[in-house]
Amino acid sequence: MATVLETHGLTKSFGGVLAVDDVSVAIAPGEIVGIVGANGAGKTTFVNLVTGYLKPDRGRIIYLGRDITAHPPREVTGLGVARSFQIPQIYASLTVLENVLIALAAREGQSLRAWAPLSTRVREAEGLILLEPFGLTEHAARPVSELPQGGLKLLDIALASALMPRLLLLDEPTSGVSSAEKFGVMDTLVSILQARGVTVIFVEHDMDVVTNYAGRVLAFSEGKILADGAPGVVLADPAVRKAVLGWA
Amino acid sequence: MQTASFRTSAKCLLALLALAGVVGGAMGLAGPPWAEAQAKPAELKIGIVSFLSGPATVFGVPSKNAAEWLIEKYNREGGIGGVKIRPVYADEAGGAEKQVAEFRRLVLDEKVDLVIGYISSADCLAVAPVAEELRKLTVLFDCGTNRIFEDSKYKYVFRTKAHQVLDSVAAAKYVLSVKPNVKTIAGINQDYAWGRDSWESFRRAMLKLKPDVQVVAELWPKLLAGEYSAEISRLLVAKPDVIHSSFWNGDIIGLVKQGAPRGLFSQSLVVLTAGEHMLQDVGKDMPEGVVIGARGDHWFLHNANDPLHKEFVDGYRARYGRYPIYPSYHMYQAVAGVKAAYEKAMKAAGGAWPSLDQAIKAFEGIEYRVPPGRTMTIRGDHNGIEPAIMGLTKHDPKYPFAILDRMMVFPAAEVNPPLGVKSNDWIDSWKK
Amino acid sequence: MRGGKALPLVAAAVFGAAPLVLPGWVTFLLTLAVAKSVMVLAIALLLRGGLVSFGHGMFFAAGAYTVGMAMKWGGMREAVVLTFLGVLAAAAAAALLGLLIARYRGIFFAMLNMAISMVVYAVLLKLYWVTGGTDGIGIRTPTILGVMPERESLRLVMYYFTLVMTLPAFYAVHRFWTSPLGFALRAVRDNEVRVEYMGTSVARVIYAAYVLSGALGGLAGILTGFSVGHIVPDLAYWTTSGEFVFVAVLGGPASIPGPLVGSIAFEFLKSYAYKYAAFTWQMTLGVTMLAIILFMPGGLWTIYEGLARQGRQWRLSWKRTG
Amino acid sequence: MTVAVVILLDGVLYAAVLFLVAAGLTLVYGVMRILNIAHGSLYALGAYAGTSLVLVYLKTGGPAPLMYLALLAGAVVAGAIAGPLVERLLLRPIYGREEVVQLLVTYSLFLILEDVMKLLWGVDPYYVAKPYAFLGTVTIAGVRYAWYQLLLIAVALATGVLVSLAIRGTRLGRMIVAVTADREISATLGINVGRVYTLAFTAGAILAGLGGALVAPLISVAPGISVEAIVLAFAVVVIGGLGSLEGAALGALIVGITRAAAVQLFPEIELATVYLIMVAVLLFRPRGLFGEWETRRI
Repeated sequence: MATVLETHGLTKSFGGVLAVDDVSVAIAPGEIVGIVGANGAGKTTFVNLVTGYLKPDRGRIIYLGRDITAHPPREVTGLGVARSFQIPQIYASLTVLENVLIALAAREGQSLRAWAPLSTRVREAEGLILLEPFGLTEHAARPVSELPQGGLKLLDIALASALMPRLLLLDEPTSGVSSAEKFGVMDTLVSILQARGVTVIFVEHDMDVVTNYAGRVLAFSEGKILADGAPGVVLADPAVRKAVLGWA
Repeated sequence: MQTASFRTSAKCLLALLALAGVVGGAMGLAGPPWAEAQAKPAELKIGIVSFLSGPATVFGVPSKNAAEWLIEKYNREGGIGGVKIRPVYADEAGGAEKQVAEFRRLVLDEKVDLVIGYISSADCLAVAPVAEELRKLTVLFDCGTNRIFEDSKYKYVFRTKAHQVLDSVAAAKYVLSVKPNVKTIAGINQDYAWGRDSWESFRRAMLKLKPDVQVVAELWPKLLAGEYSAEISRLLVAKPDVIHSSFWNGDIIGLVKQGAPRGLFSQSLVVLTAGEHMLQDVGKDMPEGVVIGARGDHWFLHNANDPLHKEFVDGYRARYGRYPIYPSYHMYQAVAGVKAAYEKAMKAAGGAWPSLDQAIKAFEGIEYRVPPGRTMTIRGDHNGIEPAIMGLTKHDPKYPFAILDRMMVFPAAEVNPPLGVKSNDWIDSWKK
Repeated sequence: MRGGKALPLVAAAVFGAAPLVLPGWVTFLLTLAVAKSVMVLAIALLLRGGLVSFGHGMFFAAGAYTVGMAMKWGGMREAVVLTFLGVLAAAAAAALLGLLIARYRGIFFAMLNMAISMVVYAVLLKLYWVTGGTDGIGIRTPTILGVMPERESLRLVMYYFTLVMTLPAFYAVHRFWTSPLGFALRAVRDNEVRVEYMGTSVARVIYAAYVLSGALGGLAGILTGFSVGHIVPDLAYWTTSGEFVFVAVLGGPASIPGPLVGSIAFEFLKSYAYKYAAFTWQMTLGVTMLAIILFMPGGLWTIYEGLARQGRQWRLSWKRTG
Repeated sequence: MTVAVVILLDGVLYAAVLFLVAAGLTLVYGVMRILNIAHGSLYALGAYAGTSLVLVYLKTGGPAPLMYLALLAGAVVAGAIAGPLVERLLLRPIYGREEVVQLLVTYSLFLILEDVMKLLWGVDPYYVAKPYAFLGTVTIAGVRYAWYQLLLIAVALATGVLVSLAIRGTRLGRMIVAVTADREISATLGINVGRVYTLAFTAGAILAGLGGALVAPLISVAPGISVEAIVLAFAVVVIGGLGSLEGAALGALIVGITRAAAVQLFPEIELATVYLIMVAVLLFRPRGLFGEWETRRI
């Protein structure tokens, strides 16, 4: 079976501490994979390695059959991999809509155009549609700095999804989002992504979110994959519960 | 969103222009700049530009002092044909562009009748075309570049001093008279036009006068470098018979301070073509036996009993606590030249106040008296020629600084190229 | 909102009429200010991308010296051709240096520009038989589209020439700011990581902006050279660049007219400061800049915008009550 | 042979001067991540203060050797006054702001200090040659050198060693290292970050002042020396790697020796040597010889 993403023996250490230790995993198209693990288990490092922000000490990363090990983020993104961040990475001095328009122009490969306007009617319409599922449409014209923390988080995800990736990595997508909004947003997001056939990997602390939306769960502990399987199975594993939640 | 800001921008421009309009209006609507008054004016307003800030203040202030002193003296004596002189002082600092703007301000806003000024060659070269454009009599008093009148012709621009070639040629001749058996020479000059031109003329003159002379080192530290340890080592290694330097300001003092203890001045005969201006600053630290040039015959002890010279030196000293240095003399030559030209023109016009054209005509080829009691000649090319003085430093208990010994005066004709001949061509044409 | 389209026209009319009512030396200062505003625009362009260049004077010098040399050694006199040539040369210089400099941000970007501009300065001094060294090069009066301006109308003609050459620069920058690249540059300032994670190369964005900014700097140098009539290596000295940075901050880098406002204000202030405050002029600049950075990050332009906003509110409340 | 010795000696001499100017700049950057454009002005301030104090002292007619103390005291006092003042008033409000803003603030400071010095000392150059000439000369490889020059080498060496010892060996030094590594964590560990910054900046200012004061007897102190000093110091520091003291020392040596060689062998290129080396180094090592890239945490 063809995979979207494979890692082989992926290893990364910081000052002698192994953050990711010999991780090998294969992810099939359309899968929605949740990654769980305690703080410092290596989840974010894994995402950083896959998207090229960090260079692995050892191991390989294969995306759609192509070796992307140590390719910089820009190239990895260009191949159809997008991500969101634990701390939202957005353009704080611009408006919500402008943030999305920039993402759209980037996806179209028009970022370096210097004469045509960024804001065209077509792009604006598309941008507003994109913001819809995140409940950000009404804030479109507001400067990002006026958004609440949860809004920033959602915008961060919106920016990633605006790139129309084939593989989307979400780093704690619901942290900071109010529990009232959480499930609503995830429902719409996941259904859209599924409809587009996007493969999703998300790091998450909220076990209810993982149970509800992940088709498969990777449990990280001390840089290694402790368990890999259906959410019901993995999250019921006492070893996982101990390592991830701190209690069995 | 963005277009809106571009639109509002226009409003601002409007507001701004309105402001500019008000400011401009308040400054007074100027008439055409070339309008001329023929009736005898209430006063002759002269813009005087020299460095009042920055490193070249060492020249700027002594020249301003000279202008102040001399204009007051003239005004006490009745001005120029009864018209008092009113000076407007301006700072030369800020670069060529600033000087062009400042020149326009002086002419169009302050409405000066003429401008005397400019120590920096770049400023002279920049201002001269503007003087032509605005048809304003402009007297360059101190800048040394030979490019100005050799490369262009000007109607309204004069220079009441000789150009740089004089120092270099006089230095070469003097060196050969005190050290006839010179074999090797070296140069340490600031890496810019003045340094380059000075060295080029000196080297040419030396090679022409004594073809077997060898150049053993040509050093180009940058202007205002201040620190010359490596250059001094190089000169100590090369051991040339003669070292030429056209350094000025802090640089020349740095060279003396660092070179003297290391024996540079006792090892070689050092020629400082602009050295006269710093003798009072360096005081007793100045080594003896160094060749000093004065960029002309400007030395307060030369012809000291001439009444004109004595009056200047004593008056200047009493007022400013120092002896005049060569930029002071240059300023004297400029102010005195203007007075002489206007008086000559008035005489020619039967006592009527001259038009600008008449004044310019009078200026061409004029001869007048200046310290140290000699005749100053402005030739047809609008450039002055001067004699040159060279001497060796020597300490004298009467003065707290070194004075010149074994002084030689080179007549103007010996150290200035003939009218219409370019400096380097002139040197190359020497027979020997 | 209210007759927005008419306003640029009115502004053009006012700028067009200005020299007819202003005294000659004021027109000259205005010419200089307009010419240099393009340089300030170039600095402001980078500032909006979070980059500050303490060496942009080198492009100013590149443009000016290209014109100077083409005149001195190539015997060219046509202003339009010379301008084109100069801008091209400055852009080429920026394109070359950009390869090295676009890798850097912040301090390195600022100081590398400074250091390289000092090399340019040194070279201009050094090659004195070509460049005239510190004596500089005289820029003779050019012909404009083949016509040699008369001495009496020269200043007027140079003013209008400068104005006409400046317009496309401002328009181009306006287009730039609304374009994807312009936004990408602001995005770089906000968050480089996200820019790269959008598949856009930060280095290329900066490179493009740098080349544009270099070309603008060149244009400013050319126009200044024409109006001053003499160019010297000091144009490339880092303190010249610093002055432009000051003006950009003063006018406010975030608006299109800011540089023009700043430049005009600065040029007029400067011409008086030398006379009345020779020893405290730099200090005044420093204190002003500190005040702007700490209390008014938008520059002078914010004052206008604030007033405009207040004006609208007054009008609104007046309408409501009346 | 003579030429080789002279190049080496002149190179080290010049390197000593460069190092004294650059050390403070790199120290302040290393701790505070602020590049102080006004560093050259602090250098000039030290030069003025040192020179004035020596001139005053020489007028009193006290024993000549003590003039060196006056020279140093002038620099230290100038740095110790200007340092905390600048840090508290100007830099404190801008910690954590963009680098560009910090640069602009130190540039403003540069502009202000230029005029402050003009107001205090005027525009006439100051000279004091005595400290240079007083120690006499020594002949090395047939070339006479002033002992003062050799003294400069010793002082530069001592400064480098003392500063790095102070950073490694004292409690304050360790606090500085901690703050350099991570400001937030240091704060939570109970280190008074504000005080460390004040001290580090003051140390930088004193170093700059010392550089100025020690060079002053060789040159004439006049407006304009600060403008040159900052570009030179920056070039040296960039070659070595911003923030690294060893880097500054190595950068100074490379520049010094190359320049001395240029003066002896190809005087035409002397003016551009520093910058050429800098550009060459950066082409191959974009962060300088001892510099490191920083990765932002995301």
